[in-house]
Amino acid sequence: MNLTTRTAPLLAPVAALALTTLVMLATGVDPFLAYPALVRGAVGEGNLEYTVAAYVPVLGMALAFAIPLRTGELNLGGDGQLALGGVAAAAAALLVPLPPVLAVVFPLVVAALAGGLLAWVAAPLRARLGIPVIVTTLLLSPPGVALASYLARFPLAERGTGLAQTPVLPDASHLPALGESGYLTPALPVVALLTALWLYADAGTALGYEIRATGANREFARYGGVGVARLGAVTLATGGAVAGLVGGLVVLGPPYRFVDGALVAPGYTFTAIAAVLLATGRPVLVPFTSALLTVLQAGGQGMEREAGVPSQLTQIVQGLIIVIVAVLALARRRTAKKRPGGVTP
Amino acid sequence: MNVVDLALVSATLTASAPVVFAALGGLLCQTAGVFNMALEGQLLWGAFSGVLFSHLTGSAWLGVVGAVVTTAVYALALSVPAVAFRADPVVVAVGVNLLALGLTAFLMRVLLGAGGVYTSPDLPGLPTFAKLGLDVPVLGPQSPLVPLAPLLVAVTAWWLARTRSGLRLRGVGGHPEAALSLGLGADRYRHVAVLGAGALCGLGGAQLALGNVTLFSEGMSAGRGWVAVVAVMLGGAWPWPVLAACLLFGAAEAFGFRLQGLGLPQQAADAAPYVITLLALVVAAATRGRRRLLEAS
Amino acid sequence: MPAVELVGITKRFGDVVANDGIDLSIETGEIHAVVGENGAGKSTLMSVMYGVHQPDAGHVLRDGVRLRMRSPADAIAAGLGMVHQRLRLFPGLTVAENVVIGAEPTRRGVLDTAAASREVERLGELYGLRADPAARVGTLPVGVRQRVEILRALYRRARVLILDEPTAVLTPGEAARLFEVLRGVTGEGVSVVLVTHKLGEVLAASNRVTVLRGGRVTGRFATAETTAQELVVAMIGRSLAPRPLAPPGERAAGPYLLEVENVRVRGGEGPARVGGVSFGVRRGEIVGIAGVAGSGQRELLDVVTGLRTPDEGRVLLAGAPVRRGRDPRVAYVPEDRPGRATAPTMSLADNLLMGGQRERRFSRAAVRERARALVERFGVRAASLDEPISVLSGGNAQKAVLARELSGDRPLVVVEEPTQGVDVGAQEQIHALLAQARDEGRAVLLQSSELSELRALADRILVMFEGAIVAELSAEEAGEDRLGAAMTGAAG
Amino acid sequence: GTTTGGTSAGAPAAKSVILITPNPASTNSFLQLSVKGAQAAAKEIGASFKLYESKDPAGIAQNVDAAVRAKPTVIVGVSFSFDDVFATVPRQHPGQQFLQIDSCAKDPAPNLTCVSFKEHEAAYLAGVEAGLLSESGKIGIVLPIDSPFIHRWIDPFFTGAKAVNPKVTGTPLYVGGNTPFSDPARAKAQAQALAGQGADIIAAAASGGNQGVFEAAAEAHVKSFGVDVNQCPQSPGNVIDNVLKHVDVAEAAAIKDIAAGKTGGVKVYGLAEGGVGVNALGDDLASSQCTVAASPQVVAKVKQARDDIVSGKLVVADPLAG
Ligand SMILES: Nc1ncnc2c1ncn2[C@@H]1O[C@H](COP(=O)(O)OP(=O)(O)OP(=O)(O)O)[C@@H](O)[C@H]1O
Ligand SMILES: Nc1ncnc2c1ncn2[C@@H]1O[C@H](COP(=O)(O)OP(=O)(O)OP(=O)(O)O)[C@@H](O)[C@H]1O
Ligand SMILES: [Mg+2]
Ligand SMILES: [Mg+2]
Repeated sequence: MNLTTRTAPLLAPVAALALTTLVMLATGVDPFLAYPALVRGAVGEGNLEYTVAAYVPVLGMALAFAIPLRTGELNLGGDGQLALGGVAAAAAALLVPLPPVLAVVFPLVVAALAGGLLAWVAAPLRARLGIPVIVTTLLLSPPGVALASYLARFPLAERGTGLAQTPVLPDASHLPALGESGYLTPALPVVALLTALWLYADAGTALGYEIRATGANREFARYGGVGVARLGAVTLATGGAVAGLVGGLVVLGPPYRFVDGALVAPGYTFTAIAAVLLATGRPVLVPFTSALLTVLQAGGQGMEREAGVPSQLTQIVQGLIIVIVAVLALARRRTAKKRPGGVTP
Repeated sequence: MNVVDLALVSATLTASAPVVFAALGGLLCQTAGVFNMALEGQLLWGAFSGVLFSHLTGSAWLGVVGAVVTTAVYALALSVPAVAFRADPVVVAVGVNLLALGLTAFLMRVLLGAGGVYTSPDLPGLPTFAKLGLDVPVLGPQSPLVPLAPLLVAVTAWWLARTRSGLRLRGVGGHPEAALSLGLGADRYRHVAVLGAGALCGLGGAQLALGNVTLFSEGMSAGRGWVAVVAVMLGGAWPWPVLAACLLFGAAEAFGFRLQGLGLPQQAADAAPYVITLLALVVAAATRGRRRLLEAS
Repeated sequence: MPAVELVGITKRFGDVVANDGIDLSIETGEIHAVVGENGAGKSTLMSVMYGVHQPDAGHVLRDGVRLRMRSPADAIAAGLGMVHQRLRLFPGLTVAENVVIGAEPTRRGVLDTAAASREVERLGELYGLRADPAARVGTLPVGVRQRVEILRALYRRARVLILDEPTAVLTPGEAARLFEVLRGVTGEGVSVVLVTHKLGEVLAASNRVTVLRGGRVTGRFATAETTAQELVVAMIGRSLAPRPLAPPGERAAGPYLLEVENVRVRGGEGPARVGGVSFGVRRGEIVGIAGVAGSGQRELLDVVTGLRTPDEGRVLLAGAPVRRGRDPRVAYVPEDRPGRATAPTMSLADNLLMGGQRERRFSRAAVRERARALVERFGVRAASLDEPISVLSGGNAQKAVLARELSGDRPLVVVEEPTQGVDVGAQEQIHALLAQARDEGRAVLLQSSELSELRALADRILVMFEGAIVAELSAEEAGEDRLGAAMTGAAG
Repeated sequence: GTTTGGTSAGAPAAKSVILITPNPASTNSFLQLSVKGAQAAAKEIGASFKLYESKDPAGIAQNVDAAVRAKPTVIVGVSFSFDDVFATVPRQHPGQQFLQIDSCAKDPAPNLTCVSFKEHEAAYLAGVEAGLLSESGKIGIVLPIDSPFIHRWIDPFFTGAKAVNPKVTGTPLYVGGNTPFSDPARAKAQAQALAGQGADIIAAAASGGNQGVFEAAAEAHVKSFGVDVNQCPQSPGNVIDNVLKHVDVAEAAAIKDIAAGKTGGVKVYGLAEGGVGVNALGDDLASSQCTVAASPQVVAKVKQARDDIVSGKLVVADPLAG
């Protein structure tokens, strides 16, 4: 059982790919055409840079989900936090002209605050009224997206263009390019650093221990003197802040403006959730599962471009991977305590 | 412009019907002790299979049957891992939702030869009451599945309270070990509940794709399944309150449309149903006390 | 012919042999006690008898006929009924629904609620098991809930009643009532199998005793012909040292370390749960708290530990108010082990850390080091520090909790039901640990429904009734009769 | 995605056309038309054709990069969404020809050709028809979202209607929600709301949601308008006319020009150029299944308005310019 648990994140993709191959064969798609195209689409010449660029929001949003998850709370409102962070960063950059460096840092701080605030709202509602975080965050997400959209459409809108978008941000607010095309920016090291910090805090600090204990048994943590309500608020706000920051990082990168819908459309939030769940409760795996899903997604576009295979196929692979992982990881959950609504008695 | 009139009632019913079916499914699962977060994907599958079978058989009603049957089968993707293997239902649901998104879009291209939207004048849709000769306000423009939704809520309420299997389902959900020690296998009831939820989502999807409109478009569940999840919680997994929650959301949505007509920005209308639902939830929680809500989750 | 006979039952869980060729026969109308250490295999054996587990070897005979046991349904059909320690009731359903579920009376396919209620009342009348059929089980006290479980078994015409540690969570009064009921049903020809850690009950109520140790039978006795010592030797392989737990004469003196002043707690569920309670505890003394369930002890202790803020009054520790949340000067062993005292899914090491995580620089190595030291010092038997604490036996888990709380030098020790569900060997060790804490000069507040435990350990016993302290008895004054009377509200 | 015209890998001399859409083309009749035009042009000039569909701005940039690497004869980008990318990439690759349809990047590079449309002129004509045909004096239009570009359909539509019937009031409703460009159910609900308020003409400009608008119109016994292509056959008897944008024609012409070496510049297609229009003006009106065919006097008025616009007597304001 333990062996299965350990290898679940490895075994599941293999099993899912096998099932997907069956789907391909059944629908007349040539796997020998599709898979190489998938790989080239993700890591082939010129594509790798975009895959790495897409990795930033996926990994960032994975943190946004994973941080509160350690206290047992499901943050499903990533889209709203992301969009609000993005538009807040754009607003800050446009309205408050600042010298270089500061012009990047300030919008990012504002973005984190905006995302954090939206997520934080769920905490007192959970602590005072017992409204599950999963519901609050889910319900707050569309209004967050709508508000961002409204701001981009009216007060911050660029004149004379067809899209609901802000003007291009001042040059000082552009994230510098690390590569040729400008899609590789310091956003990657920033998110990597945050991930490293989180992994360290989770495993190697008292705070991380208290967070884990709260997730494992809230009453136990409360009994042990941990301020569970405060911790819930802190982790939720932190998760939201990371989501907001990701929004800010994307907006400060090319095309250097907030475009309505652009942050939400790629579905980073649910890809990231899938990546975190795929890691079956082991934080160190999150960067890898995020990478796997990013590669699948980016590769899907390449596969469609090159081999004409609908990119939805990669969604099928992802869905299957997650279901299979859930089954393979059941050994861990055998002994797990009852979670809200879970079937474990 | 009138803000409240009979058309608003009608619009509320139309908007709510698919959500009510899905929420009723979620309620069954919750009662049986399975947290069903896969309603969104199942609703999507129901919409797709409804259109597919309507297209294949040339009959909208056979489309509904196809949707009910295949969505129940699709629900196996949740029930087998989550019930038989004791996998985390939340994790499985995320996978099931993604899978539905990919499968429907993929199969739509492969089987219906269309991407994005599949629509055709030859695609049979469900008749409205008006077409069936009952041209009354409110009900006239609805398909027969629309009144079926609250009817099923009533049946479910009665069934849970007054029948042997209903009682056992409540018991199984409340304390599976206890059920086991009485020789009532909890798993059987849970499988049935999850598959039943699948069938209901099939109905909801069919209503969405063949009743509300007559077409399938990619991702057309568009968050309605998530609204159903919220409605189950808001209604404390009790049939009538869950129905009320669905109607509240539907009314808020229809009302938001009206507000747009009065000059409010579209984004306000988008946010309205969620904000109103959240406010209702806050009020309900404040009056009902936090304990019950947490239990229901 | 025995009513039930277990023949050569062997049951393994992985490497653990929980039952190893056990024979057990239960006569019609007898109360048969099964005793043994934690992990001896008692619950496993009962589960096999009731069809929850399928044995790896051996079989079950009922009235001489071999049973096919695939699930409890087969056992129920064969006239067996089981009352689990952690009650298996549906909290959201009514008493009547709980009793009839699985064998519901119906009229034309619809549940016959009236018939169910009538049946519950009739059975209650017959066996003295009163319970309101319409009450929701989740709102009932544990003693009544247990009655519902027994009613459920009797409703199904059980002729053999299996009870796994039924008195562990009952007050003495409730336990006494239970034994009356059991004597009543055996009078009707029902057989009772009774698993318990309380030898007093065994000697008082049973006809015969079977002792298990390490999955095997190590003794069979007719109760009338055996003694507690004999049973203990069969259970743990040695006798317990007679121990002077409360050396008389050395009365603690000096100021109160803990001062509780006029504390009032209004409960969410009822009227005032604690109504204006004042008392104090000195260093070097153990003060016991007794009272039937729901008398307000739970709420009072929550206030003392700082987990709950009183509606009125205050609690001082060494002259300073206890801190809200959890005061680091208080060591606290709660009653609810899986719910509050431990995080069952976390490792033993992580469980041993709680409360001390901010004392030193945090590191994985330090956490393990600390855990290893505690496990050694307090004699916790565990295969690994990294396995979830839930795999530990009840006694060992309890010792781990005590180890965590008693390490360090917190001046106040608050303990609830320290030996519940714990075997006699572990009970002895736990009592010794508490006495040691007192001897180190700490103040100990001990809540227990085990009157013998209170009398053996406490210097003074406070008796609570309906949220008030109705009596304070010294160790000498606290006889079972006086305590019992005070606990039911009769002036003590 | 679809591939036609064989493989693209071949001698660098082989001609090829790569079309990049900002969204999956399948959900959008306009994008589908642009695919059709590019395919036709590629066939005519003997080039291979490839379609790259994007899902978000990063995807657009990625697709443009991939296209640049493939070195086709021309890279076609459709819509405003390419403004940012086409402002920079063509300058970095001066040897590569680019074509932007329906918009133009700021200060276009010499190797960027643009084709844009005055769809507001066609929308005005549709408005004229609506104004003449509405009995209740209430008309509505259902759109995906409230973005500036979308107003190119709304404002001239209502202006046209008011021009012929000053008492007309117009109401726009937006689909919004999670998938505004492809939510027929919400689009239908919006159309029903408009019908419920007495609108007897409800134009559909809701992209993938149009079919929902037509259904609502049919059920409420009111009339509708389609966009981009002739959508009258989708709901026979219920659609008056369509705001046509002959993207395929304009695009094919531009591709052929580029292939022939005529590159650069902005080509604007209005009524005068025949790049936009309504079915009422077409030769195939009788077979179009559009109900405006039954109202010759309306067709006559529309023709008059067209002539006024073409001659410059009447100027339809471009909402984006203002
Ligand atoms: N489901 C199980 N899986 C694995 N091991 C088990 C299981 N149930 C019991 N065991 C093991 O079998 C042995 C016997 O356990 P059992 O519960 O029968 O003891 P017990 O005598 O009832 O103990 P206690 O007095 O604590 O109730 C123990 O070592 C226990 O850890
Ligand atoms: N999966 C498991 N693996 C190892 N040990 C287990 C497992 N499940 C239970 N145990 C151990 O078996 C013992 C008995 O557990 P079980 O759940 O059977 O309780 P029980 O004895 O029936 O109930 P109670 O203790 O309330 O009488 C405990 O010591 C527990 O730690
Ligand atoms: Mg036991
Ligand atoms: Mg036990």
